[in-house]
Amino acid sequence: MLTQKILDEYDPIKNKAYQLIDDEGKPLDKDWKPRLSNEEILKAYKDLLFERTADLMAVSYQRQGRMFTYPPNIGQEAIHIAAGIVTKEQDWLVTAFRELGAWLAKGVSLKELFLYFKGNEDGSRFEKANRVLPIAVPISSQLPHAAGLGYAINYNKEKDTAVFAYVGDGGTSEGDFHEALNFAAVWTAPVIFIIQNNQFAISVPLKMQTKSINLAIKGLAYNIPSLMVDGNDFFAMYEALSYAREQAVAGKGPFLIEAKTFRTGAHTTSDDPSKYRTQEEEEHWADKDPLKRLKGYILHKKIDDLKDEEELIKGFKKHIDSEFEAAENHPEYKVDDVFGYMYAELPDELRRQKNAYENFLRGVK
Amino acid sequence: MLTQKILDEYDPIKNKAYQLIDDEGKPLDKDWKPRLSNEEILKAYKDLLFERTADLMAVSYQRQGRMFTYPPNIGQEAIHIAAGIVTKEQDWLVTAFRELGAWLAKGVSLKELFLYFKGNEDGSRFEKANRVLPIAVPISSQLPHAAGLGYAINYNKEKDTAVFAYVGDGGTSEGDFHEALNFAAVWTAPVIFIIQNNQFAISVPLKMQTKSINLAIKGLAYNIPSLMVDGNDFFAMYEALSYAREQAVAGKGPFLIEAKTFRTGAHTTSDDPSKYRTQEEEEHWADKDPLKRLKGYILHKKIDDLKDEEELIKGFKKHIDSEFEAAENHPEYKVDDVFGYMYAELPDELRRQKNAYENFLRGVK
Amino acid sequence: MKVMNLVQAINDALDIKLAEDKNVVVYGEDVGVEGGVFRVTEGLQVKHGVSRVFDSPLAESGIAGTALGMAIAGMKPVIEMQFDGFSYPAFNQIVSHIARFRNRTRGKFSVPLVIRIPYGGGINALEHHSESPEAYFGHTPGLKVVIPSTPYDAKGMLIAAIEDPDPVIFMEPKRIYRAIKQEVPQERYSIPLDKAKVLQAGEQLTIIAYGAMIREVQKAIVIAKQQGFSVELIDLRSIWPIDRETISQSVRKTGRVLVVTEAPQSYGPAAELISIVNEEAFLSLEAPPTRLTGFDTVIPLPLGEKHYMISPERIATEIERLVKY
Amino acid sequence: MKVMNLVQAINDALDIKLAEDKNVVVYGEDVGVEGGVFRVTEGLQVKHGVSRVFDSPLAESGIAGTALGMAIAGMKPVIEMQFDGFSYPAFNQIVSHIARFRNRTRGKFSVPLVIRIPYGGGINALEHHSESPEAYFGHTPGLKVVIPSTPYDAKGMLIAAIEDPDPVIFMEPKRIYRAIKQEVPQERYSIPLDKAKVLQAGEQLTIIAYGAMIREVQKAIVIAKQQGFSVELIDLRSIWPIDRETISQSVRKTGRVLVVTEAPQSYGPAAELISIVNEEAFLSLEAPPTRLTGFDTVIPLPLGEKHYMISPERIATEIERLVKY
Ligand SMILES: Cc1ncc(C[n+]2csc(CCOP(=O)(O)OP(=O)(O)O)c2C)c(N)n1
Ligand SMILES: Cc1ncc(C[n+]2csc(CCOP(=O)(O)OP(=O)(O)O)c2C)c(N)n1
Ligand SMILES: [Mg+2]
Ligand SMILES: [Mg+2]
Repeated sequence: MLTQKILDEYDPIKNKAYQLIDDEGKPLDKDWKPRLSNEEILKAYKDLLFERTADLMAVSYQRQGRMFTYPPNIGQEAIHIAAGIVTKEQDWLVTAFRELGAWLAKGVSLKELFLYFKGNEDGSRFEKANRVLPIAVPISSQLPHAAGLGYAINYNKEKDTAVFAYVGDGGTSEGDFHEALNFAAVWTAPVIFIIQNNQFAISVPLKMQTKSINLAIKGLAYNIPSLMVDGNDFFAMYEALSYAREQAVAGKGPFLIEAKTFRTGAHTTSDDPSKYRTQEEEEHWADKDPLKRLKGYILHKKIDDLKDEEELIKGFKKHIDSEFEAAENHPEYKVDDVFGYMYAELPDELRRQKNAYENFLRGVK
Repeated sequence: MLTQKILDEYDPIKNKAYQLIDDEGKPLDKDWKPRLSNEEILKAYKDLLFERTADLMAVSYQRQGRMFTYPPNIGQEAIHIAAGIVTKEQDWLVTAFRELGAWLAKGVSLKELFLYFKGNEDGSRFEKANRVLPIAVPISSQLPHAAGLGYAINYNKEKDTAVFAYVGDGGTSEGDFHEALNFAAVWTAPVIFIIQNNQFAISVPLKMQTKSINLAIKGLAYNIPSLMVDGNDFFAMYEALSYAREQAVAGKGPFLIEAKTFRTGAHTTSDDPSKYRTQEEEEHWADKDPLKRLKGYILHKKIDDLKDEEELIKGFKKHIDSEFEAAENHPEYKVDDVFGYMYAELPDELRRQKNAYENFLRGVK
Repeated sequence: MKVMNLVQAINDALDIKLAEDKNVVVYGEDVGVEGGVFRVTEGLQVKHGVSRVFDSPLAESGIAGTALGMAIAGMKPVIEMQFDGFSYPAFNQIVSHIARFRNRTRGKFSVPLVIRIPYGGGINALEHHSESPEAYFGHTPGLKVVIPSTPYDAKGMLIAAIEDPDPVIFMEPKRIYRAIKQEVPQERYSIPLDKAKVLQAGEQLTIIAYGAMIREVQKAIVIAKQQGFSVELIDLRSIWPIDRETISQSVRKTGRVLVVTEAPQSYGPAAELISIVNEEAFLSLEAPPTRLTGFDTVIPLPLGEKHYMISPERIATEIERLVKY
Repeated sequence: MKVMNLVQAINDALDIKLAEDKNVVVYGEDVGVEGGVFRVTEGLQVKHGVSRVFDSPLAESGIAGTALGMAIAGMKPVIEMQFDGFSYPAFNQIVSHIARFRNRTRGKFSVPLVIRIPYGGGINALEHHSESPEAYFGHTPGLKVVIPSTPYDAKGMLIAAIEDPDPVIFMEPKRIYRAIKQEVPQERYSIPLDKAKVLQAGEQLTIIAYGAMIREVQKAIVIAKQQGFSVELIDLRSIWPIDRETISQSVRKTGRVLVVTEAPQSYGPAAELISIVNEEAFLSLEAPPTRLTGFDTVIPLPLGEKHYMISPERIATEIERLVKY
């Protein structure tokens, strides 16, 4: 379990990432025991595997021209799945656009996400997901929302409730990152800020983004306790996030986690990473793949032999395909969908514009 | 002289302000010797005194209804005068709106400043001042300009040239503060960022502005060497700024100085500080008045008996009055002044609008 | 009934809603202890507590963005941009999120917040303190934008804005904050946010204006009356949506229209109103729909404002020209 | 002469100015190594070096604000906002500083920079990637705002923009980035930034459009021709200042005008053009000046865009209605 002592040991100024298992999945400290049961760990592994499978299929749907774009999550799954376990029903989830496992854990359906990337806002309804904000495209602009939600939690004296807010490494350069962390700190808002430092913002590497020695250290500017974590280490992420949430809901205010990871895939399906990164870099990170490492732990600890993995994936694929089909069978985009949600009540001006367009469609001149 | 050793000693994380003389002007370290000559120190004192006198007169002109507003500098003069000495002709000055002594040192005339606060953009010409940007009203928005100027200095390989950029404590909350420091650091731009921490942003005290332990620590987020300095200690400010400039022009990139001070006067002439701060607070800071302290040093060290101070002030006042008169006698605001500077060449559309207005003035219908 | 100026009427509306609805909070720069630089929020913190009325850090994007967060959590934030020109740092939050969250989430989340912005020139202020950015907001789908010109309207429209389920940009003509006094009911009442108001009936020309320009137009109408001209004055009140009905009825009657706004001309608010007149009353037009607006220049510092701000005399000259067209 | 599409023509203009003028630098998100998400700056970093063509941190306000700093130091930055919707975080820097520095300092400092913004819908993109914010910029005194619709114009106008002593917002119709190919001179040439262009002469109706809408209007004109209607098409090119002369000459001839823009209707660009038509050609009007614009809604995600984007058929329907009015 994380303690203040460990936090001190990993003070961002020391530039050391909190890590529990090595690249093969073996615990760094032989005496260390996870706080999760074997069943929970196995479940987490399957969730990682599911996220990876869904992601790969999404990329291939897109390649087939069935979605207009898609931002792959490959390599970043440990962050999402660990956060998913820590997040409670009443917590708010505030994301950018590369948090597949986190959405799924909160009840967002794959059908919805597929629908979104097919180009329909209905995919942002997140019907069965409680307290999940829609995908935020303008980088970092979602973070002030998280601080505001945190204020509301305090204001309404909601117990045991936190906000999980995501941003990328590139996102830390935007003014809204700064303003949001500052507001959250001043308001002692229960917000866990998670920087998914996947080393790139599209083609721009971290070293062109900032000169700071790491991203966790940025928390000091707001007096926010901060920790750099090996984001490909499921257990480290779980411990860090659990601790952060505990602190937040205990009234200690925000917490900042830099999850060091790597965007194994392309930025989106229209990007070609070979233009701006080397094979060595990719290989270096392939060794640290979160799925591989958690699998290593499970095998090493003999929690399971994972012999049924292929079967599992087959099942996943069937489910994913059916979700995609559901998205493809979603009702057509109607004129009402353009106008109907702009305001609680359709203003006369919009009714006028809509009528004019419908008259055109009907051939009335 | 400042050294890396002293910088380490005053690491912002230790939350200690660099200081050389005490509230009475006595050196904290008996062996300490200023690097400025007695003449230079005396000259600096007179500059502080001039700034204070001009400031007080400006407030009274405004009270008389002869300027529409004015933001007093009282209590913050040591920062400006020290910076003025350190700044070279070829350096850029990028200010907010409360940097009187810094402007004067760069050759901005009082007449111009008075004219500005009388409400005429001609007061922003800064005719004889080399490389001084105009007053920036939108908080923090001037800081990215400084980073851009710093890029230009590097790009043009200008030697021995730096940018001095000011912002207030309140200004550190804006996104542009964050973006500017980040750009400057990434570009290794020779920019000295000076936070005038005068404890308030209009009525809002620092503790409502941020939870960070001080403002210098914000530099860590960008890996910018940073120092908290007693801003009412002329010598400490001089040493800190000299060091910062040396580093900057030596290609070490930006430097951040938090100058701890107090806005002794009102925010502007339309503000009443008694609404939001206590007499104790004001008295506490009155003890630390920069003018009083430098005067203490001069008397203590017997550099001068300052017997001619009243005479001096009389002379200052005469000069200030004549500058103000010059501002009052400035030519009237013409229609050309509204249209003539929007573009290098007056576009037809503006000529049309101007003609229409001039026709109205001439009674042509 | 109580005689109030605009500042008092707005303060009263905030006070009533704070008392009535626990979800309402008021925040921004200097709105707490200080009571706002215009004293609009004076006394509210003492009365309603620091968790309901408070000073925020100096960061407009943060203010707007956090308000969105609160709003989707069920609160009703009423935030202040200290001056018109300082709403621009919040532009991205307003345009990209506040205006769009309902549509983006297909109605799952709504953003019932109010952004108060003291706006406009004529108060002898620094640069960025005299702007008229209503066209920027009016051009932004998803927002409602309103501007009251009297204490009575200010109170009723602010209450309506706070009760509105969608985000409302509530612009306050700071030049007349204390210039106009009026009997205002002390109780709660609200005024629809989509209705213009005919302030004065007339036959020969319709003038459309709003905010501080109303007073200047009224002075011009006095001059025009002496010249024997009969002018109808419409206070637009709602910048978006626009009350086409009131405008078209008037212009169909008078056949002539003058739009007066202090915002810059090009792509400005007057252009929209003239387009609407074209759409609604083209066949009734007896003279070109005309605009008298700010120039396409930065609004000058105080000594130059006399050239920029539209005087009653300039309006009167246009009235004469148009009626005689 | 070389056949180029818009992307190549813009790249060529940048290449020429980078080679010709040491003060020119090109920066923004992903414009360096990657060559831009649309490949507009491809190859330029390799050719001109990393201090002249480079990637910046992900912060639009910082990009715009630093460019101002460079510009007043004598450089000529050409910066990119990656997409239209991401120009909003830079709004304050653009409106409050870039547009105003010359006026504020009475000409002491000028801001010769260019902000390139790929804009507009119809490319199957995410939210915030399909906006038409030209009215926001056109309403901002101190800026020049231009939109080319052909490779030839794109090259010549970008060169003129870079050489202009004032800040220019250079908006690129991304939908037709690669759709139109044209012979373009390989040498340096420039095209004035304040002139519209009559693309097609006609007698019965004037259509004013720009950017990607030009192509849609041209398709509509083919339909209209089959119906026997003669339409004149003006490519506005310069959003501000507007070429009143070209517009008024055309409308005085045809007596009818249709403005087609994809930006939302209210307070949008079409309103300004209609006001200008009223001012310049009222007495020649035989039908109400009409606008066909985007709705006052958020532009929908790809599957809904078919309803929002203006089709040739909708334009043709309006042509018929107006000519028969
Ligand atoms: C304000 C804004 N500017 C630019 C973009 C275009 N853009 C989309 S993703 C991206 C890079 C984001 O990098 P990072 O924050 O590291 O997240 P990642 O994509 O690596 O998950 C950029 C520049 C945007 N979406 N929003
Ligand atoms: C973007 C912006 N928001 C609000 C204001 C209004 N305003 C003027 S000064 C000020 C406080 C500034 O505080 P600080 O940065 O500490 O500087 P100081 O006035 O203390 O020198 C505020 C809020 C402004 N000028 N710009
Ligand atoms: Mg990244
Ligand atoms: Mg201050």
